[in-house]
Amino acid sequence: MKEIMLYRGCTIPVRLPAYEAATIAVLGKLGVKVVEMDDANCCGAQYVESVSRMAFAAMSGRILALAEKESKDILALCGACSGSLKINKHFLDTDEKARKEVNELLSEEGLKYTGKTRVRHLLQVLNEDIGFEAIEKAIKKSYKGLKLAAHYGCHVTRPYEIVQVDDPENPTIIDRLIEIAGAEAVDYLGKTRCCGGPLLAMDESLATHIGQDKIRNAIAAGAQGMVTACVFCDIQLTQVQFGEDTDSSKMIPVIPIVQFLGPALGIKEDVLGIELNKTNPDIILSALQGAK
Amino acid sequence: MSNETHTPSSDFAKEIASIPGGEVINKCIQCGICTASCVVAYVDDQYRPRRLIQKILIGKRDEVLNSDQPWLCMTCRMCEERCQEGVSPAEIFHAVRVLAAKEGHIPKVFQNTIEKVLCDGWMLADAYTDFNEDEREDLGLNPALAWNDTFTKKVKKKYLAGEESA
Amino acid sequence: MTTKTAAKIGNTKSWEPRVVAFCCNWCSYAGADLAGTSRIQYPPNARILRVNCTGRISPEFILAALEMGADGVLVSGCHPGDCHYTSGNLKLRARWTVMKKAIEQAGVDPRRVRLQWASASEAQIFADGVRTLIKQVKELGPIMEEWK
Amino acid sequence: MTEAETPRIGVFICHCGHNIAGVVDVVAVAKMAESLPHVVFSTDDMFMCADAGQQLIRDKVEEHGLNRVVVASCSPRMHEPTFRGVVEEAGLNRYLFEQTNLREHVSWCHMREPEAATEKAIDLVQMSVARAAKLESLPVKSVKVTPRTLVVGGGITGLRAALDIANRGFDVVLVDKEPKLGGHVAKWTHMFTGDRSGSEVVGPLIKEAKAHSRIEILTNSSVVEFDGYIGNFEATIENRKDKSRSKFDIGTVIVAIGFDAFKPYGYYGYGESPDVVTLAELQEMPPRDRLLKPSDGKPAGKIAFIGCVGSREPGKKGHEHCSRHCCPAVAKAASDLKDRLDEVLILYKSIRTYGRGHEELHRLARSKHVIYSRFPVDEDPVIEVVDGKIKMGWTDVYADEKLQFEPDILVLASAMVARSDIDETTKLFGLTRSRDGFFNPEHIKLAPLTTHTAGVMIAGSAQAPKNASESVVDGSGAAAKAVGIMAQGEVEIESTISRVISELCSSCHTCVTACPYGAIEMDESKDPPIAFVTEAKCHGCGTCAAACPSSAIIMLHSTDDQIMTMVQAYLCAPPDTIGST
Repeated sequence: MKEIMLYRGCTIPVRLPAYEAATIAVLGKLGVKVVEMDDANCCGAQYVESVSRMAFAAMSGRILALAEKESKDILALCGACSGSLKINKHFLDTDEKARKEVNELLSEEGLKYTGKTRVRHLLQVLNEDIGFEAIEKAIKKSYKGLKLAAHYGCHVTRPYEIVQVDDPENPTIIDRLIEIAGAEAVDYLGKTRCCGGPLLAMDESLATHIGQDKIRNAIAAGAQGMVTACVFCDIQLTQVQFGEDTDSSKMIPVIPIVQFLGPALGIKEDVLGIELNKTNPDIILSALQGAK
Repeated sequence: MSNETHTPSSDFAKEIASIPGGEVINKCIQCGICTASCVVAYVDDQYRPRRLIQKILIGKRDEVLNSDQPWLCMTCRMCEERCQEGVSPAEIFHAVRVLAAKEGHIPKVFQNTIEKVLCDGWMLADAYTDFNEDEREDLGLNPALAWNDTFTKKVKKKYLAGEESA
Repeated sequence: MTTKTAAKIGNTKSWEPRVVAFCCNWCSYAGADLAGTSRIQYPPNARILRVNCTGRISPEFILAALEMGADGVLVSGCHPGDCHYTSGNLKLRARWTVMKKAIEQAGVDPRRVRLQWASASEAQIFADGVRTLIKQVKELGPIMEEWK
Repeated sequence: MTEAETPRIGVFICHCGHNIAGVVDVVAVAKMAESLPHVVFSTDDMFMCADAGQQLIRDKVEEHGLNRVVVASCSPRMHEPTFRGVVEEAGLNRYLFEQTNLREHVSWCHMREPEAATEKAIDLVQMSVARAAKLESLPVKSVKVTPRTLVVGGGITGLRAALDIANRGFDVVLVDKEPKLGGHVAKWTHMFTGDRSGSEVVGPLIKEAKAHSRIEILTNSSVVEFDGYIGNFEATIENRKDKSRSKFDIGTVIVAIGFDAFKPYGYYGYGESPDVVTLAELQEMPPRDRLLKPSDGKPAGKIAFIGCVGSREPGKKGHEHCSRHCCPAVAKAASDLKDRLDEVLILYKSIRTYGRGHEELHRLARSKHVIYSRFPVDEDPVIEVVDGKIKMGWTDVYADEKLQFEPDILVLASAMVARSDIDETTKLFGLTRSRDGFFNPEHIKLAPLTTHTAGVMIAGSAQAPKNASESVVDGSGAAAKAVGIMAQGEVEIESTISRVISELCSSCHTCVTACPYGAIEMDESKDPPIAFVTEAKCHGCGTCAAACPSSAIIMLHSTDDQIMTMVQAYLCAPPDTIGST
């Protein structure tokens, strides 16, 4: 069985552990064993990136080196983590001076970055490593009469030259997976726009405005739920639906792609942690029919 | 528009161009597709990526470095995807942030988060409670996250020693 | 000629003005062509006569047309300065004022004749000119009433 | 009527597929035409211009002995030459053909009024048939072409044209007012998009032209008299110094007199300080390692450019247009200067780097940190010269900031405008000018190099603002046009000209002044003198015929009778032919 090393990042363990559990269960079902990375550090994200290019490179570089030591590719579930790791891999692969400097720091604990490790976002593992055909074969139950909107996450798909996941202006992986599981993928205004998450720290009201706009557009297009591929986006699109000036009758479930695929693959809901979701997933789960 | 009359200078643009990532500012032709693509600009009529870049190009150094605006970029890179000239406003604003931070102009929230990350090795150490540990156990996940803070402290010492007092 | 002119009048159900339009070959005739090519719709009352240049048009043509029962006469040529023959249109313009006086003296309302400049690209101006003249002439009524 | 036999008219109504027949009742029109005087055959057909339609005409001419043909179809501006060819093939003179326009003038502009459209079509066909009955054969004439071209203007355009013509084996007389060849280009230190000086660019052309045995170069000279017609012009050229004159027989002419670089007095402090210069003046500064201020000769450190000076000003006569060369030229000059100066600014309304290599220059300037600052279209920068210092103030649109700058030199990218002496040339060669002041081509898209004076071509920036490469393209194109005429050896000329009926002429001279071409003179050998038309000079406008108070001038193929019979056919048709639909 193919193994891949999960870099879980800062947010998942605290805010959305079910995403981690569902990923392990779903990939396992599809023939990919997830092993967890220990002794990791934060990738640096946009915070460290904003103040020091080299500090950012060193932090991501160490994570890459940890996986390299185990001769494994890295699996990232978060757009920020996968983006940071990929951007820094690209930087270190192309800038010899920076690579040397980072390796000096890493050598103190016996680590070395050479660039052998690949960084894989969850969508790449599903699309490229496993493949739509294999997933289709593994589907046990299908969703019927369900319309869902896909949200890809900016850092998952851009910049394309570096992340190489999906078409940055017209991404299709999540949409294909929605359809493979029997539901209908709906297109909506501003599909590739940001969820607003990265702006939360600087201006919460603007961030919320952006996220709510996105949900509104999806509902307007007839979507009954939103499928995500990034922990940050998932949390942001969930929390913008709560709060004073929101209409709870207009709430739609937000669900990570693996929690959506899991039940169709015959994985039990409690393994996927769906009951922990803040938005009510019933409309999705009730659309699941018997054997396809 | 500020009331003061400014004398344009290319010095600031050159300075930004000398910071890794910032060199793409040399390619900007002020077409405005960045502003047109920007979702922040869509919800905030004060935020205009093209305007911010033009302010850099005419050398409004103090205003730009003291402004919150470069920190509002979500780095969603929609503008970069659409720019016909190969400019990445996200990279330009990163270069501005690096310079601003060096000179002590860094939003508190960024400052605090960076402090946290570098001290604890990760971002949410304070938020990780027994409740989270139980939840992880229930899901069959390892509750011991085993984050490494030795390396991040080393990074802080090497690259961001001056930042602390900022 | 005058005796024959009444021919059409009694025959038409409701009165529609009859307009003779002299157009120079290089600008206005081509402008009228473009109006067609552009599918610009305008009243069908005018019959276009092609002359090489508006300079060719002598006042007698216009007077004779009115006498024969034309309710209106349009002359359309190149803009001053753009004449294919450098200045034929200016010669026509010089005759125009005198001719209008003559029409007036003959008891015909000078609003029945119109001089306009429309280049080969000014299809809309051409069509609007036709429309304007026809509207004017409709207000004035059949010319035969004036000749009485 | 000189035509011996009675008119036998054939009428052919074209459906033009659905274009005419979809609105006009073509069958009814054709049927009505049968009853018109002199009509011996009338029919309708799907496409008259198609091979089958053309054959139909030829067959019916033969079958019915037709001696006049009327085709009611599209605009004669489109297919008159086609059908004239058809009737000639059928053995008729081309001037016995008459066409009326049922498509552009009827079906396409009265699409929702089929009845009224059909009525109009009937009238138009009646009118054409009436005219056809009065048509006369005219001789088809051709004249020999003198194998020599007069090229007016020895700039880059004229030089290219002269060399192209000479290299094809025809003689060229190349005239320039200036003492030296090379025009504006020769004076400029830098040419975009390459990196060579103007004299380096144009120098080889001058050398080649001077050495060419077929090119006669007359500098310090201008054309003072010009006469004749296509293939047979006569030009008198005067040396501006010694006033000596020489005459040349000329077959074709290329007018390549170029432009004036606008001197923008009243704009941005021009004339108030020697340090405010135009782009052309900057280009003409002698090349040095350091750029020196014209005022005190001290090295300049800061320079600013302002774009669109005297260009793109709606409503200001002669300044409405974009001057096309300035944006890339400014980008190039700014890039070069940025290597040697501290700060280079470009103030602009908009940037138009449309041509090959132009956008690259724009990018080059940006990459060198030339500062581009856009000012509002309705708020020009304010320039004051105070104690010899240039003080600029303006609003930067994109930064939304008020800016100020004190450049050592201010460069105004001023417009290309029509030459101040263009009027003389216009009159001399019988040309026309468009509203921007430059020469009008025969057709803006389809015939951009020929003019309404047959045999006279225009090329380069005399026609509109153009950069050097575009002007050279024009030069070669105009040369090809000239060679095309000369290589034929002879050209056909229109027979639709004026003729004086001597007995009626009252010697009043009205026609002499009416003719735009000086084609009418008084034959003083007669007493009283009688007007006569030099046929080759007559362009056929008919202005003389309209002006003649004695009706002594006949405009062939457009006689008073031929015109008025149409008016009459429309207004005075016998009642039985009306409303047959």
